[in-house]
Amino acid sequence: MDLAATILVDGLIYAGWLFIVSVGLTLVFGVLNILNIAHGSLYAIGAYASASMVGAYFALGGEAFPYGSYVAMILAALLVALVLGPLLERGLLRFFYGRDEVLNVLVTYAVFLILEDVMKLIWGVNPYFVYEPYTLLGDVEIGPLFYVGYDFAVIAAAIVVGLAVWLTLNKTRVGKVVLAVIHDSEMSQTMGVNVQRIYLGAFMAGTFLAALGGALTAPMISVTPGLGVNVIIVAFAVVIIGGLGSVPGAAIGALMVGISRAASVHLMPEAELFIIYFVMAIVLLFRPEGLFAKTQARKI
Amino acid sequence: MNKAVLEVRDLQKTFGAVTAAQDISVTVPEGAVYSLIGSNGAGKTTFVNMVTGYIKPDSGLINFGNRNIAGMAPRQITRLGIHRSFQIAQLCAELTVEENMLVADAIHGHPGPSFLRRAHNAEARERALATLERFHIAEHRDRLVPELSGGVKKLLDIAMAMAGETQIMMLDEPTSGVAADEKFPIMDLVMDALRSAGVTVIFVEHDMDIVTRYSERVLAFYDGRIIADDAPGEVLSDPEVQRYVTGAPA
Amino acid sequence: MRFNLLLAAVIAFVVLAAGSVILPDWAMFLFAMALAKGLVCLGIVGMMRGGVVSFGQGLYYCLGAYTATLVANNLGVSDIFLLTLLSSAVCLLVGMAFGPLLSSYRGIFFAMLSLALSMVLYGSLSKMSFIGGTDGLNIAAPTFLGWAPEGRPLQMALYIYVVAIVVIAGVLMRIYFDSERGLLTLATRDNELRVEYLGASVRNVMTYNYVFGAVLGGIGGTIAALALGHVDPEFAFWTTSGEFVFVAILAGSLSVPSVFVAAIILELVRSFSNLYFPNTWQLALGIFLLAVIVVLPKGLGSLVSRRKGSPA
Amino acid sequence: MMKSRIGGLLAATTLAVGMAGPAAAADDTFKIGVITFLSGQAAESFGVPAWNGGKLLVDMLNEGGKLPAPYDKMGFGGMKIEAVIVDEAGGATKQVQEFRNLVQREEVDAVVGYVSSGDCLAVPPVADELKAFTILYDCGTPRVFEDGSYEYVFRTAAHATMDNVSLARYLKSRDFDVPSFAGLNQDYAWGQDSWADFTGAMKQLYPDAEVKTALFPKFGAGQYGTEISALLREKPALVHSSNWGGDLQGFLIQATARGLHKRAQLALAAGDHVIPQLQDKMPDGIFLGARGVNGLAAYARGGELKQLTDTMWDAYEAEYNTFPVQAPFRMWQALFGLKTAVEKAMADNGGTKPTSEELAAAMKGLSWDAPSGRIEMALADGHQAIQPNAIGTTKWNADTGKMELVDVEYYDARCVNPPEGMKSQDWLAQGFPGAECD
Repeated sequence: MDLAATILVDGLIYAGWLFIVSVGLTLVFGVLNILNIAHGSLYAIGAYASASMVGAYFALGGEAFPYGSYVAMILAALLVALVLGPLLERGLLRFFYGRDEVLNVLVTYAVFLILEDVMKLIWGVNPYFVYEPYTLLGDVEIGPLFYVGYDFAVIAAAIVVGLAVWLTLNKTRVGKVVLAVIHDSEMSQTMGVNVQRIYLGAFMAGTFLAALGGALTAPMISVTPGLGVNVIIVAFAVVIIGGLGSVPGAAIGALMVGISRAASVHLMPEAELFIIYFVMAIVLLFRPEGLFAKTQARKI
Repeated sequence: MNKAVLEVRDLQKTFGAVTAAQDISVTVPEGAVYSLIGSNGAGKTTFVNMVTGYIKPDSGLINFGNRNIAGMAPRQITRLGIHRSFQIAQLCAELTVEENMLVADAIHGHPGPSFLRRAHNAEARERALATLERFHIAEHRDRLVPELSGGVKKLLDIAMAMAGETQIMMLDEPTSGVAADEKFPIMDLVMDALRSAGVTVIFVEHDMDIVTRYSERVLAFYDGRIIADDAPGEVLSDPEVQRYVTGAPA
Repeated sequence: MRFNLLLAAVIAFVVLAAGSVILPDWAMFLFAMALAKGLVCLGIVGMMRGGVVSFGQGLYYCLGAYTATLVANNLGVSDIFLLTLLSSAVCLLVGMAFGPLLSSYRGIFFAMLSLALSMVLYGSLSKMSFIGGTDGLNIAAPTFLGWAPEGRPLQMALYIYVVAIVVIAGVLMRIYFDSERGLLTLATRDNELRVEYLGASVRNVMTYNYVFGAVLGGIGGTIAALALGHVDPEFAFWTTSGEFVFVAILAGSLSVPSVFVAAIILELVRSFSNLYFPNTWQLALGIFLLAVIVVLPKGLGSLVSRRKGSPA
Repeated sequence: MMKSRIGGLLAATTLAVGMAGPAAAADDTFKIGVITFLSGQAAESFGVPAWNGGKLLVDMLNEGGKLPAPYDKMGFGGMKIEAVIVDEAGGATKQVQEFRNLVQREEVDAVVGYVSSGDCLAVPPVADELKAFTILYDCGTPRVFEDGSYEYVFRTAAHATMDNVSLARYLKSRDFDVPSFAGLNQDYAWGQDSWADFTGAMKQLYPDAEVKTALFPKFGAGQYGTEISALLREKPALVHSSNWGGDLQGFLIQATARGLHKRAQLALAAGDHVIPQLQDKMPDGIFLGARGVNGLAAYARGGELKQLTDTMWDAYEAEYNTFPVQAPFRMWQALFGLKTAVEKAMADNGGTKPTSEELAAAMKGLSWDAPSGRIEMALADGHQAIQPNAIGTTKWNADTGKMELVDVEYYDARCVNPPEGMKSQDWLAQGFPGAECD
């Protein structure tokens, strides 16, 4: 197969994954104005929960209908969002709204540290495996290369997630209110929007998306401690490139990072480590607030 | 008439489809007091913002002291001698009134702010106090900005702008946010201070009583253009101005 | 006032230096490391006063450490004064190169861009296997103007050296914070527009704070490298920088000494939680962090210093 | 005068810390500080199994009489063993501090630890400065004793050069045709060094083999889709990887799903430790090593060490319900070595608890038996161990439901380790001078 096509396919697969893990981060930042370092931990918890749920599904006789494991994965992510979303947002984050952005980064850093150990207390240090869903969708042969059908399912999932988020924000009443809050939370507060509920909802959605990213990744890796650390930095880069708080930005950022990383692995493997920072530095140099950031002139 | 201190020629500015300034040409003589009137969005503040460097005009000249300052940064224009105040007083909210003054003093001290000299040094505090006294706000010097009334904030805003060598002072709605019964005392205070310093004044104002009482000449803005440029009485009786700006019956 | 500052400096020096006699070996080392890291955090506090927080101060911490190590290993320089001088000069130059670039970013963008820069250094060093890659390098014990102590005297000499640098840097930064430029920095955090319309350059203000932070970071890194005897790219990793930010927030921007107290507290908490909760030390540290942010929103400094006129 | 108030606070802290006195171990107890990974990626692969094995052995020794001679005596020379354990996660900076704390605050009699090469490089100078007897039990980098020399520091496991030289020798001895090969290694010193060692050894044994590509995905990357595409495109005959832990498991799952193992021979320098987790998901026919005759290779070896090996193997399986892989084996050889050294020193000093100096003198050049074979402190003037190695091929036994290692080749310690006084890079570059192979 043509090298360019390989790069494109590899890049798209990676970008799909990147988008799912970073769109929740950008959404939470847009609404709550908190850059959530613990997003990586939520991703890892999603992976663990998914591994446990899928494991339980097969243990309870799921072999008869293995495709049900996909439902188990999504349920795992939902469960994480339902438990941890309210716990973190109502129990902790709401006390920090309106505080300095950077201080809030530290708050979530503390949450990240705590969750790392909590995961260890719940799941131990031994790895969890659930390969069944990964091989269930068969192979896809493109030229001389084999891909796993699951890879393309991840792209599809990313597109579904992207469309769902976009449609919810732009075509529903709730979504428009969320957009208003993203734009100006103080103003929407005076307009009678129940900002608290919007915050909780957005954080739960963000948690769900992080956990979903982990849940979808779980079948292709071994779920071990320390999973979250590596995710958070790339997700940050994607979100910063796209512009904090912008959903289309996260999509474009994911595509840029995904494809340039794939190109680097194929053409210049030694540059792979830097490529993300390189893309980010270039973008910020020309657009200091990222590609799709809301730029607002200040009224004086 | 004194020689011109500010000459504006054919300023143009559009924001997307909105024309914010169209063929703006004005000549302001030294020591004059000009006022700018017009409804919201007519282009008064845009004009002030262009002269003081907050907005870069699309084209046109702004001549001040033998050079075209159009497109220069606010910092450079301020250094040349055009200072301004703001619709919403721009103060440092976490500092006291005195410290706000000390900031202004430090910047304009010579040879510029020092890394070693204490900000609260005796001479600077004396100068700051003198300026605060000139604007009758010395009693508030130890208070933090959020505790101040609208009028005091406005005065402090202007006092800070006066810390440097000011040739032109542009006041953007000096009485907005000020209690009705404070408006005239504050304007008296400000105009006395500015006149005694020999500063040319250009102010934006909605209150026609203030316009007639303090300005020598009025520029009426409508739709990004200047539709009248004359003495207050002439401008306010101009039918076009009455229709578009003051809304008074013809 | 200046007399008071001098007196306070002398007292601080005497109290801290007394540690070289009172403290057991392990604690003296821990204090030395904490003070060295405190220097880096002092730089962040300087930036915090201007309203920005660097999440990439590991860049200079690492750069200083590597400069000292490479110079010591390749040019045979072992004098601690010379090494400190050289690495702070390198950091000064690099800071002057990046300062103007970063000075137009604020908030989360400043934090993230500075983080990206330090991660690039981390990545580059990790790739350079000829200088140890991720494993890093060792650096021999320093000499002090020709004197080459060993054992406890070495630890004492290093400790006193850090204490002296900390006191000098602390006094200089205090003078700077109280100066006209220092006030200008506070004004910039409050209202950049006002500062620009008073005729001062906000970028200038930001650049100076950044460059001072760079130099302090380099000095801190040099001392840490000499005390540890080892450097590795981890010095530039984001979690290292995150810890510096934590100390700076714990200290708050009101008081210089509280920066060093905060640094020592963090080291102690970490060291003991590591030993007593080997499996859950991150949990312990996270809870400590949250507790500090909740209980002391303005930092340790707010316990001892209240800005004149500020509401209680 | 806030400054002096803070000064007061500082003074108080200083004093408080000064008072808190540590408790030194009594004379009938030998206190060891153990440092290994309890969190992060290396915890599940190395740290936790190693200490599981270590704890087991310490308990068995404290009870006494559970092991065959010469290890049948209780504790270390009759002294009860007490262990303080510290998490290795957090980087070399933290480890140097923790090391000082262990030695100066906890006053341990010996330190046994370090999986990470960075930590193994950072700690020895401090160990010498503090005159603290220290055993590096796991880490791989040859640089520790090739770039420095230490009096109180010993490494009881062979360094990593052996792993990749053995792998290359295995290919040669099995007449495996390698027209080309590629590498996928973690992007940090371990992966970079392993790849350099492997290419160095291949240059000697397969001078005509072409290097197709050298990939270095980030440590902990998790996603190898792009790398696998690159490997499939380049079509090398063999893919070398020194990945470990989650990175190796993730790579294997994704690579086998895309059929990489059918198109190229996979050769894993340190791959045995993922077998208990992957079980039958580990494909058949992979060449792998265990960084020594550890795990399955030790179990399959038999011979005169069978009794010792089986005792430990069975105890481990009974306790943890899984078989021991390389990490516990290396912890065991360190502890057996320490026991031998302590007892030797006590024989020399009349039976009192040995000092660090006495321990170091006893350890230098020592050799002893461990489940992983004969360990000889043969390099770096008696401070660096060499040990035999083994490489085998995976084969799933469906009947027993267990992974087996077949076609195992055992290599003498002196065949795959450089001789005394020679750096491993030079040894590779010069074509293994002085290697003693059968």
